[in-house]
Amino acid sequence: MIRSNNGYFGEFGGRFVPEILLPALTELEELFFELRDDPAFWQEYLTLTQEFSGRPTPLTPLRRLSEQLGGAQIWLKREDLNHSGAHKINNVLGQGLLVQRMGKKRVIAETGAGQHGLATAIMSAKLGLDATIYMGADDIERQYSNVFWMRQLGANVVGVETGSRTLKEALDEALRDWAASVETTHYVLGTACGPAPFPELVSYFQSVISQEIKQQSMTQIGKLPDEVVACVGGGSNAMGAFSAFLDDSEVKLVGIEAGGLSLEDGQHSVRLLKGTGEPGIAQGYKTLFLQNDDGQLGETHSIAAGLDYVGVSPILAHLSQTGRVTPDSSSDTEVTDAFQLLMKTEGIIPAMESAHALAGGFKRAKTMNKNQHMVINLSGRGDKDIFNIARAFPQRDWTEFLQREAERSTDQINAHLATELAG
Amino acid sequence: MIRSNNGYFGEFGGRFVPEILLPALTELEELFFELRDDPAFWQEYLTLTQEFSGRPTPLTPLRRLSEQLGGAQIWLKREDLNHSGAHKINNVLGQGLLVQRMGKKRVIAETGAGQHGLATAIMSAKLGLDATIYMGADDIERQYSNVFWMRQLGANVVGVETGSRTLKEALDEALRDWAASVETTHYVLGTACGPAPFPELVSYFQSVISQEIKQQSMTQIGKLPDEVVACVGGGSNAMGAFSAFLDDSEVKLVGIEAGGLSLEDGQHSVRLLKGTGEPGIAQGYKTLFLQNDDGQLGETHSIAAGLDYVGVSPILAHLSQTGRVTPDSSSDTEVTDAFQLLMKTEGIIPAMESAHALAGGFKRAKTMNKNQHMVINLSGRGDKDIFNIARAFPQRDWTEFLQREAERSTDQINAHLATELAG
Amino acid sequence: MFPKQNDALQVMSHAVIGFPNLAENEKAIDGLVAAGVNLIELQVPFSDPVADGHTLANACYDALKQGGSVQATLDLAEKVCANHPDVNFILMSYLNPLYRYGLQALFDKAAAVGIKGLIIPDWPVEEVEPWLPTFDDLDLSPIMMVTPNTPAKRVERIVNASRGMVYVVSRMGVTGHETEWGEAFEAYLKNIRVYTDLPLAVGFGVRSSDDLNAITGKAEVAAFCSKYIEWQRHDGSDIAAEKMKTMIGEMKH
Amino acid sequence: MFPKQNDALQVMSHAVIGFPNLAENEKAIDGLVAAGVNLIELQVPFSDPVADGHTLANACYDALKQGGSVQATLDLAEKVCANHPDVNFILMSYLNPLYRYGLQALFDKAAAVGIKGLIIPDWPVEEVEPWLPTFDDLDLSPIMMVTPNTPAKRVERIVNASRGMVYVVSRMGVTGHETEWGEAFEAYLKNIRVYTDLPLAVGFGVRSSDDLNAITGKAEVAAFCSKYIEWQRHDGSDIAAEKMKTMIGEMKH
Ligand SMILES: Cc1ncc(COP(=O)(O)O)c(C=O)c1O
Ligand SMILES: Cc1ncc(COP(=O)(O)O)c(C=O)c1O
Repeated sequence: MIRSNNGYFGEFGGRFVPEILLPALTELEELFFELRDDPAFWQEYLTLTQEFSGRPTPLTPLRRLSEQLGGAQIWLKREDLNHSGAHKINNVLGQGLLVQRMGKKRVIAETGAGQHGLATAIMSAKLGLDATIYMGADDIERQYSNVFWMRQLGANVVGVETGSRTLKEALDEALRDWAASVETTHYVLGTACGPAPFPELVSYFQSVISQEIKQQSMTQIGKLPDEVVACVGGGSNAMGAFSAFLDDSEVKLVGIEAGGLSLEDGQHSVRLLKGTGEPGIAQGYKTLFLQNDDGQLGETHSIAAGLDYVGVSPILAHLSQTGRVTPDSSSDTEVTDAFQLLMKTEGIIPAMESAHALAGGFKRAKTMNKNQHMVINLSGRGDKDIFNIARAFPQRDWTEFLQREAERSTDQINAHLATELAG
Repeated sequence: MIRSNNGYFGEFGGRFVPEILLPALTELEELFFELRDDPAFWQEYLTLTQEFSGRPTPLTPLRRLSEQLGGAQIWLKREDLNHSGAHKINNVLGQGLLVQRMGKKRVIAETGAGQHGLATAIMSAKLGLDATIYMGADDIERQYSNVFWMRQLGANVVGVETGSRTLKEALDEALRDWAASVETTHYVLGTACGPAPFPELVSYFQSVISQEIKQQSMTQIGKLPDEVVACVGGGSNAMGAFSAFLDDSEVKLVGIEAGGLSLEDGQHSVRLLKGTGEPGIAQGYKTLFLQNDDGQLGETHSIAAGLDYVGVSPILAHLSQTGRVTPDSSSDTEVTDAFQLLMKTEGIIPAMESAHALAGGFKRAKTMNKNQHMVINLSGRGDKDIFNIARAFPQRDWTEFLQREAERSTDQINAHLATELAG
Repeated sequence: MFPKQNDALQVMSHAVIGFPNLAENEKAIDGLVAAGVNLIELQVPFSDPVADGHTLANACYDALKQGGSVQATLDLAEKVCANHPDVNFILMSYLNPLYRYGLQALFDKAAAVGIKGLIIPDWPVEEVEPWLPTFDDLDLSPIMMVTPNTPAKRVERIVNASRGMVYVVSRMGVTGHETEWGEAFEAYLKNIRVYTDLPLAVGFGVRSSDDLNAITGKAEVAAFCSKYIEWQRHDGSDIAAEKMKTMIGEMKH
Repeated sequence: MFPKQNDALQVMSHAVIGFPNLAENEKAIDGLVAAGVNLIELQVPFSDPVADGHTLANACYDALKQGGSVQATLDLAEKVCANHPDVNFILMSYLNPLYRYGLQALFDKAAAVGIKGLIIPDWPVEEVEPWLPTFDDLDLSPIMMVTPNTPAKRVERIVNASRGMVYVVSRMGVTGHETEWGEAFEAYLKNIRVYTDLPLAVGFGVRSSDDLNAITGKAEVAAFCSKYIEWQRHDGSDIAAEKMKTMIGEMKH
């Protein structure tokens, strides 16, 4: 596992937050440093993820697809099979253990795709905590099903109406809440970003992914994979998939960012490639941010709400500077193609985020030979994104169904009101 | 594992199909009888479910909820964590292995909740088979998201407009297709019903559930559970959860049917309780059917599309006659209460079908003591049922979202059309 | 009386009891008899008619709403058997309505009212065999079905359990679609004749004079059912009977 | 000049550069000075103002659309420092815009145009300390923030890195909400005085004459910012200045 140098990874990382948040970060860091080398704590964490979330998740060979592409043997690490449908729950369950030890009774979280918010709402229900989830108003529309479930689970979902109304603003707003509530509230940061110790802490919990990949590769492939590929939003699933391989220089690590519509400003969320992100300090940490010359954070776009973020894990910023991680990107159309290819050839419905890793991975796999092995981290499942995916593949029968359902739902609400008025 | 006596379980079972279907059933039975005692075949099946679907699924302790109810310690068998979100995939993967051995290239299936259809579409994509799924037109509306995914996966979903437009008619229609296509097509029956060998064959594959429960109980509880509770639609998840315990008389086996709105005709889908189902012969087999004095199959109702079926596994009909399985039922309102209780106390979103087992199990658990252990089979997850569950818990913001989404979707389709016309 | 082997082709036709309604069934049957039909299936409507295509399935659903039932079928049978003593009426039903009525009671009653044969598509030969002595006692003929994919050994078993005639399902599938009557079909019939001297009734896909002509000389009976029910639905029972008469008149002999 | 310990309470107020627009900033500042304000924060608008409540955050978003930037802030500072040599102008900014400009260049330039102090809410003391020699050379005062939950040892470290005054965050949370000024607040200030003789500027939740009166005698500076920006937004800069004048006139001394 990578360790920070006093919160820094090379030139990136650090802890740039309003003074009021420092004690909580220090408390968290002390607790984390105390626990992370304690094998009993790791075992407690593993047991929780096993009992509750079904870990270890399998490593699935894509036999038909690999054959069809004609290159490397492709394997999927199945984080989509986690409870709640994505890798995000790993981190959240780990932080849940910390919250219990700190004795806090309330948590807050920011969420983009809603996946981290959903995981947080789940953990909060399980542990009996109050949860408030901040989510950009535009993301709420994009990922309404997750919002629906968060609310059903008892979480308070707050739509953030400022700025571009996506993840960046949700994170700002969560920090504002935290500034007022820090003594009783834990901030469950959802990715390997933000002020120290979050990048390190989130990567620590997510590293369970690569520890399993390593073991499974030895058993199922008989050796380490040649490449491990993951999509990069904030960077938590990528750090999860990469961590255990950092010292295995024969394993190439590839992070795929959201190439969006084009590499024009505002049309993508690529931060690690030349000419995209620039060093900056915001949202509590230093990393490569999409920003203008005045240091204002930029607009982003991705077909996947969970990749639509202006910053990136300082650890990945560092590792791509050192060359250990190879950054690449996939465009929206490459992503929808890969989405359909996986679905129709292997019967697995990927999250749009994960479909970026697929698109990037498939392209590379074709250039590899049949004796090589590639593991792609399938960070989440796509069936949670039905509205989103229906938008990517417009079909008349879906539209018509929505119209009928909207009518039925309106009738039902009206009937409900009528009963209440009468009663 | 229970074995039929020439296709019969006590007085139930058999094979009452048009002559044209007999050769295929015989072929299937012969293949099945040849394989089921072959440990290598079982291992092949286990490996497939492990690699592709994440088996074994965990046994999750419900600590907060058990404490709150104040009775037995409750554990959930997490079939919801299967790939595709329900136990249905177990059976389908098993049948997939048989299809490969038979060399058939096309499969058909009936589906109620859409869950079995989805599993079949997934298996077909994975194995490169053509799939046609028959689904009652009313069920299509109730479970549209599953239809959406089946189509995305490349399956041909055929809405059945006859009769009550639900599972029963879908099964009839699938049998009609099969009569015409039986030489090249395998009928992937979705539950432990239908003509021999299906009840036995489906139970065989689903028995992986109880084999795991048994092992996990010994490890996690230290002894066998006192009760195992499962919902009963066709009976496959119940047979899955019960099979390995049939000879352990100290383990009580409880099957929960859909009590619906009331026990009046047409308002429920209870077949195993006195005064509900009567012996009958239809849809290829003999069992307890909801029917009138003229032998016409009856109307059913359940809040859960997957339990809304007029017949029941002949094995369960037999086992409830012998007293080995205790039948019970939960009403729609008990079910929605249990649904919410699990969600808000343990952070797990159950399928509406599975919430019947919860409702029935929770009621019984309260009367048990703290040293007793109950395993409830959580046959599926609920997030696939968002439309359905939104209907059960009407909320204005969902209605409004649907209206906006329907408008957006219409605009998108129109824009799409405009581009095509222009292009 | 059932035909004998090598008799000229006869048309068997159909009534779904309760379709279009109970009152009309009797009139329609009179019309069929007047048109020259001597073999008539009286189908008990069923909620789940899995061997039938959409024409007969929809007729079943409608018939049930009109009060079609086992009892209504027996009542009608009693009348029409009395009115048309030269016509063979065959009870056609899925098993469950009969099973609920009580099989022994049903068979007794059916024989008593004058029913001559039984067609029960979801009742396999293994389950029928124990009832053969009863049927023979009652002079009630189980007309068993053979299908193109039935293995030779099983054909033998089925025809041995059949009485009166053997129902030859012309092709894969359910009722109500078209069939090709080529050499494969002739070979299929020949293989059945190896095991039986009973007359053969060909069903599924007999929908036109051309079909009848194609079967002439190959089998003794042609079941002209779905198409007749379509006529009944679209044109009413009177015109359906006229069309039947015209068609039978056009048959080669 | 910054006040000295135990000087009478002074009001510090605020401009967000570009809000409501660049032209109006200068006029608004003239108004503040005329109203008797001697300490004015010039806030560089930022896309992600995490320490600010909605009033200032929205002002930032609007200001950015009007061309607010680091450069615009320096340009304005140059003018207003020249026009109002007796007023202390303090550059308030989140770190990133300054970092992108280049910290050394920015500090040089700020000092050169007459800026006296710096408030950078997301720049922790550990990162500030290495710059203290530079600041002292430039006579640029880093005004560091202490918060109610800052541990004693860290208060000491922060005030030691502060120059000119110490910014005392009155309560948990962000700018723009109300605060209670009870005994706990006094004890809090007393604890800070243990470590420093610098004047204390109280910020967050100073929204009325009553608030000012409650602070009088306890601290030397009251930051009256969000509320002033609200006035500016709703009433325009002129009326906002008048209100400020009235309020300062009502202050107890
Ligand atoms: C399924 C899935 N994959 C990937 C991501 C991107 O986040 P990260 O880069 O932290 O893994 C998200 C974020 O919501 C997600 O939901
Ligand atoms: C989640 C779930 N549970 C239970 C059932 C009921 O079927 P069975 O009784 O065969 O388990 C279904 C059927 O679709 C289902 O989807």
